[in-house]
Amino acid sequence: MIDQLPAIMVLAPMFGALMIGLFGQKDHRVCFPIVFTSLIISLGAAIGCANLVTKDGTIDYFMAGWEEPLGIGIQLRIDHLNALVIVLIGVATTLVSFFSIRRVGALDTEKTPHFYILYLLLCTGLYGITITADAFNLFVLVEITSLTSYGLIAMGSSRRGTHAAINYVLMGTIGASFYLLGVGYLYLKTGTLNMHDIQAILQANEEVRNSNAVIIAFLFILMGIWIKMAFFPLHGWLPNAYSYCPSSTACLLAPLMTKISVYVMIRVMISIFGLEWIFIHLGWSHLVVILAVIAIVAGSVLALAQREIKKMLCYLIVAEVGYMVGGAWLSDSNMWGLSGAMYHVLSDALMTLCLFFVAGIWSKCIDAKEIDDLEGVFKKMPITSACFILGALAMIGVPPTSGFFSKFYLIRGGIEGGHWEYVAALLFSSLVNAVLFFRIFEIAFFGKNPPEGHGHDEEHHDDHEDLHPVLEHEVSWRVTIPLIVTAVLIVLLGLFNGPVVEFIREAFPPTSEIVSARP
Amino acid sequence: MLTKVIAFIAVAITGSLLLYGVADFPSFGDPNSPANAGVEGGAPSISQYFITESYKDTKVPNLVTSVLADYRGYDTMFETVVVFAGGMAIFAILRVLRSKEEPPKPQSRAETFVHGDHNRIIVGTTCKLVIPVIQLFALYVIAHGHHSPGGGFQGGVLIGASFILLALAADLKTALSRLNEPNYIRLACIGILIYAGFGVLCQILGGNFLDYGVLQPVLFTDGPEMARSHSMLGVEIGVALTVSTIMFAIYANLASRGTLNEGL
Amino acid sequence: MIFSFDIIILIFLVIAAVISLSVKDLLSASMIFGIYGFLICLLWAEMGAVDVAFTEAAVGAGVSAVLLIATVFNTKRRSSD
Amino acid sequence: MSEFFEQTIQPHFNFWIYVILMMLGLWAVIAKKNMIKKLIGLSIFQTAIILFYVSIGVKEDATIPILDHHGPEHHEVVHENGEHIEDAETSAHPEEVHEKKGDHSHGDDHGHDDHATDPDTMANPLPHVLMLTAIVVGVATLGVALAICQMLFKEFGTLEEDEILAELKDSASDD
Amino acid sequence: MENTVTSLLPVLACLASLLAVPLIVLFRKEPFLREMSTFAAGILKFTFVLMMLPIILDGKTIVHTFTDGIGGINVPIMFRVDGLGMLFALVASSLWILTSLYAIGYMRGLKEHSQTRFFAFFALSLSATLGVAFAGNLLTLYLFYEMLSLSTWPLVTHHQDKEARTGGRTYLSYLLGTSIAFAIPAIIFTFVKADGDLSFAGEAILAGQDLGYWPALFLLLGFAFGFSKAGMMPFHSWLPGAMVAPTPVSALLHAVAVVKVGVFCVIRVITGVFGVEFFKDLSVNLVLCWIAAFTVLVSSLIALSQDNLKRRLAFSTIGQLSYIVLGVALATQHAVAGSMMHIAMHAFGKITLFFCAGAIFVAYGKKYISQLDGLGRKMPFTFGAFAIGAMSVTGLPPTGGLLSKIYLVWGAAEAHQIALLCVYLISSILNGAYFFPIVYRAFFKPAPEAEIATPGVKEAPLACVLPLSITAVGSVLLFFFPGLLLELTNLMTGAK
Repeated sequence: MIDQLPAIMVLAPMFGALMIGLFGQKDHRVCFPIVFTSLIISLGAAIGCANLVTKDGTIDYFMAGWEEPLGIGIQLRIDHLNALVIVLIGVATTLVSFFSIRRVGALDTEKTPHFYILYLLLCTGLYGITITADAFNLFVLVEITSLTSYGLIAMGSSRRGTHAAINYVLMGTIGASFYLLGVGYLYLKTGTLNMHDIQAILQANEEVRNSNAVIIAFLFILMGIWIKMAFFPLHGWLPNAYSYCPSSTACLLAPLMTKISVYVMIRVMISIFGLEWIFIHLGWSHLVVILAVIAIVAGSVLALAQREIKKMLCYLIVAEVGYMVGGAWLSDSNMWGLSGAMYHVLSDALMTLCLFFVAGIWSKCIDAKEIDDLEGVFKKMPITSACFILGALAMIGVPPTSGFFSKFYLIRGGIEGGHWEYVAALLFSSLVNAVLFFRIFEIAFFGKNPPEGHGHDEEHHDDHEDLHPVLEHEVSWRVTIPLIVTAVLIVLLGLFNGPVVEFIREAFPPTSEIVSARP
Repeated sequence: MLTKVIAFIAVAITGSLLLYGVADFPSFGDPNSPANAGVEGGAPSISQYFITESYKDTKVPNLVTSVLADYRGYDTMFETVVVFAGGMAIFAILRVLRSKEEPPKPQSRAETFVHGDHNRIIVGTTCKLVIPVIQLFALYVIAHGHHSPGGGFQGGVLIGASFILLALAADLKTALSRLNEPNYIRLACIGILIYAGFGVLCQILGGNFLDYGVLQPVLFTDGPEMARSHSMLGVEIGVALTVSTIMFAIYANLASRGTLNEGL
Repeated sequence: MIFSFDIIILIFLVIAAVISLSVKDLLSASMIFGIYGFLICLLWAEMGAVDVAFTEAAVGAGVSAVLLIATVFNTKRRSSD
Repeated sequence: MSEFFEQTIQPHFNFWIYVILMMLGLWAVIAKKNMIKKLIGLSIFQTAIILFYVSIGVKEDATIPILDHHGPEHHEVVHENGEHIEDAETSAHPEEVHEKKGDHSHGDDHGHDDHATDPDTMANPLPHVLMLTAIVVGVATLGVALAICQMLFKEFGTLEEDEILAELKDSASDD
Repeated sequence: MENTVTSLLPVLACLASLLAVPLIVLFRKEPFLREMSTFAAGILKFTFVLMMLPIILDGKTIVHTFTDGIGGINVPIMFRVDGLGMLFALVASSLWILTSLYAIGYMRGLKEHSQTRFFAFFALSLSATLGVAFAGNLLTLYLFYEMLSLSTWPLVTHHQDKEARTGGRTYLSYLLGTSIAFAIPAIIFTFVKADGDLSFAGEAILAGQDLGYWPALFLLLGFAFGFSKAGMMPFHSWLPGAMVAPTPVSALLHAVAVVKVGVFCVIRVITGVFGVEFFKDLSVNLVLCWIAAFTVLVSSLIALSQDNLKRRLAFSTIGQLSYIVLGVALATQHAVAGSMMHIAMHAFGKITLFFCAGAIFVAYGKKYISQLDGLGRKMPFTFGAFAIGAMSVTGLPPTGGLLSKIYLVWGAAEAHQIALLCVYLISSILNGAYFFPIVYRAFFKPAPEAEIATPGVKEAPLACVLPLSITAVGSVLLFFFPGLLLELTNLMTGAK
């Protein structure tokens, strides 16, 4: 049983989707229990796997039992790099599923089962992407997540949303195809598809390693993943796609999709090509970091120009992707950038989740889509607003939220790697975030047109009425509980940053390897 | 114009990069290329393993089938899931469930488009003759996938195509009366369930997911190899079920703009 | 695999692709895309990839073209480019 | 020129064509305004990648990756290339005979354990498997994209990107 | 080298007011209980601080670590109490009790809105202040520093009108902006330089590190400007802006907690990160000295021109804060001691002044100095206390301010910085110049015609007058009994 956990984790949501297809079409009430059960099973399996990784190290799972020679079957691998990512996926998808109960109502209710089928298949895809060790299998799973997310985004969208969706389809398919092409070049040079096998061959064979084809393969894999994660010049599809789709979709996709792509990039860098080759032989580090800097600055500036809440958050995602890509490429000798990027994957996913939850609640309950609509919302919805504040503080990078610590590690990496421009960009973006969110806080706290006179000069507000109308506007517990859990997780992840980062760092090659190879 | 220039530049850069990579490819058709024979000085490539060993492992002469359904069965399951997800996505996007929003049309636009005012005697009769043959052939393709080109996908697409043909020749309603909406979704689910069910059965019997070898006691075969061979057939049937229904579903939704009341 | 045959199909392939992309009538474009599919299926059969060829014949040339045509019917037939 | 052709292009002819096809597709996706055209471009782009993969698996003078039980084809191939037999040791010849016998009863796996096919005589099956998946993925993507196109048409009455963008701009300025 | 005691006391002291927050929210409909819980939390907190005092005076330090550092990357949340922290905690927690009392009187007297929110954030900010005081490493320090910035924002913008909004915006953008832009890089740079060590315990973090002149200078300026609560020019303008807050907030936070947290951080950085000796060896201290000296003079001059009483006090505060920074930057034994003492002395003096300003506003609704003519006769206690506070801030006997100024001047002389010594003296004269006219106006100028009609004494409510009297007396007492302060500062400077 225990050794089957990786397979159970991936398959449980898929079976859930099939069950909904079989039994959920007539009676929509069975949908949610099925969704919930399967996601909980997956979450449990994910936590189980993470636990095993902590105890025994890497778990390998060979599909269909084809182990020898390596690469004939499909291998799944859970190690220190992805153990936490799967737990993150489990937590996030479960929380969003709660949130989606109410949110689905905004869609065509007749399509509830289909929404959930897509939702669960997306979860399967995400789990699968995270733990697979096969380069081609990764492509298939990426396509599952892409197709389901195209469907989720386009269903129930507005005019803009539909246009955004077709752009997303085009960009997404090109991205996936580039990835596939890169894998093809690699396959042509190495004759295998298993990531670890490829790495072994590349390391053993210098001629292959330094051939044009492998370099081009890396470039195209990278480009494909960058398109998928909306790295700055390739980000065009993201803001519209995520801001004009239904809230529960946005809550699911925004935190997970880009972060998983970042994880995939790091996985490819570590498990296929090897850091030494990337940083020392290729030496693209400076170039990519500069691209990341541009992404951070541009994302922040564009976010500043938005009046719509969700769109602003989307541009912040673009900036955050810059953080992570930059961090992963810092090539500092102690891998702080890389560990910071990986930690930021977790922390940014939670932050984005929290903020998108709140944006979703606001747009539903008080019909607030633009920043100016938020007048006085703090008073109307204190719980939601408190969580929003927490998420925003994490985004700005205020301790003890996780956002602070991820920035801490990233900046440390930047300083050690000598990438001062990256450090400056991070700080700039923190400042911009501070401006952005305090602009919202101010409107939410004061209202747009505050009275000219002093509060106490007016007829005095009775204290007893002070918090009276509060819970009228507050939404149901099914929505607030996931929100609060997310907010608490942000703080917990921040407080336990040490163990978490220590755990992640187990995944990296011993630092001396890289250091000694450094020119 | 600007887009064209940008497109040209992007394409030129991408193309030259790709060609730069092509430059040190092994020449086309080289049996000793790394992909075919393994990296020089290293172990033989996995495809050599497939060619030399897979018959021993699975007793399936069509290597593509054995690699598809056994060695990389996990991929293939997800490939089926991709089809299913695609079908569901199209349904979610396009399907109009409140039909009152769509005013009924006096005459099918497509009908005038294709046929003018003629009735469909010739087309209808031809189809009546051809459809059973297609379906029969499809079943052959599925069942004989172990020995000849073909298998679940191809057969499934053929069955789906036969339904599409029915919808084209008669109209969508007729085709849907054979296979209505809740049912085709159910059938698609059952298809994947058959596939994944084999996998889970393997897990229950103590193997890894999709490790058909352990099914030997259940399938009453002589050895794990034949168990693999038989399971592959079962799996292909599952694939065919899903692919055929979803292909038809995609067509039905696209052709009727999601209303499912009139086809082309 | 026969080299000359290979070259001929490849060249036809490129021609079919160019025409299908440049013709202004979308229905024709879809049909030519179907032809493109059959050509490439032929190519694969010739390269020894029979299963791929079979699938491409059914999926690429058959279903894809039908889906394209269905959409063209339901939308506009003319395109500006 | 001819030297260039012989050394660079001829051995990689397929790869060159795939790049050309792919660039055609990519160009269409970026530069064409009509959505259907973009999607045709996308499909061409994807088939080009499939062509690339299949080209990887091609071996000169090799047959299809199905073990031969019924006889003549395989022999013919072997005969055509007389030197090939010598190169590849004793080839699959004796085993073929074996197989012919065992062919009729699959359950009977004894006697086949020593079966070994010379890998060089058979096309590489792995790219084929991968590309089966890719084709199916391609058609699913195409279907979803077409569905979204129909939605676009329903909402904008056109599939030309510039017209859609213009309309979006108008509606934005109305707000 | 030190005797350390592991104890939960600092944590409890910090938590006391944090735990009051739920109580305050819970009793939002029972003003009496709500205020009692504030009060009780204040006393409890003070008790905890007092309980630690004997241990500290024994020359020990109290430490409490939350998580263990793993592999040297994890910087734990750590509390550590030493003389400096103790001194600051004593001042802050004792003054909180008085301020609570004052706030109750003030808020009730003016029938302010949203009192629950006010008290809740008030308690929260006090927790943050003590957290800063007891922080055992740079990270903890920064954490509570930011917590303080954020928890005081609702207090500053309490009135929720346009003015409050502008003030609040300035307040936060300065504090957060500088801390993100300067303090974080400085902290991380230190972290990288010191190889993962941020703890204040033991040797100073960077002592003995190979640090060039320019990196050291940038690091120093990063800290000095990053902790912009210290009000160094050019990042001072949040302080006058924040004066839109209700007076108890201005009093406690902007005369005591917030600004003192700023200088406290600077002192911590110089003593704990650089180490006084090393700091002097790097010879970057003069740059900081001159920035501080500039701030002292300029802010005193600006204060002279302010008519709004609270704004004048605010600029005075900016000047006094730079006294403290200047003292530390001089890096001589007596100057540092003087700085530390000045934290306490100035706190008592300035809070008295703010209380007075608030009391005047409660009783007569007057904000401007030009309106104060003759008011001293109506509010003798208030203006008496005001005079004492002014004397203390200016540094006149018999108030505590004199002692700290003597130490500071002594320190300047010790460092042979005659110019800086002159700065101290000149600015003291300026202090007198902007305070005593107020006292003079209040007592000796005739009241305007309209107000003569209501003669007799009419003070603000007792809850307002009592605290300001106590702090005024406190200022005087500190002159006569400075023993405790001296002992605590000596613990830090190592003097016998």
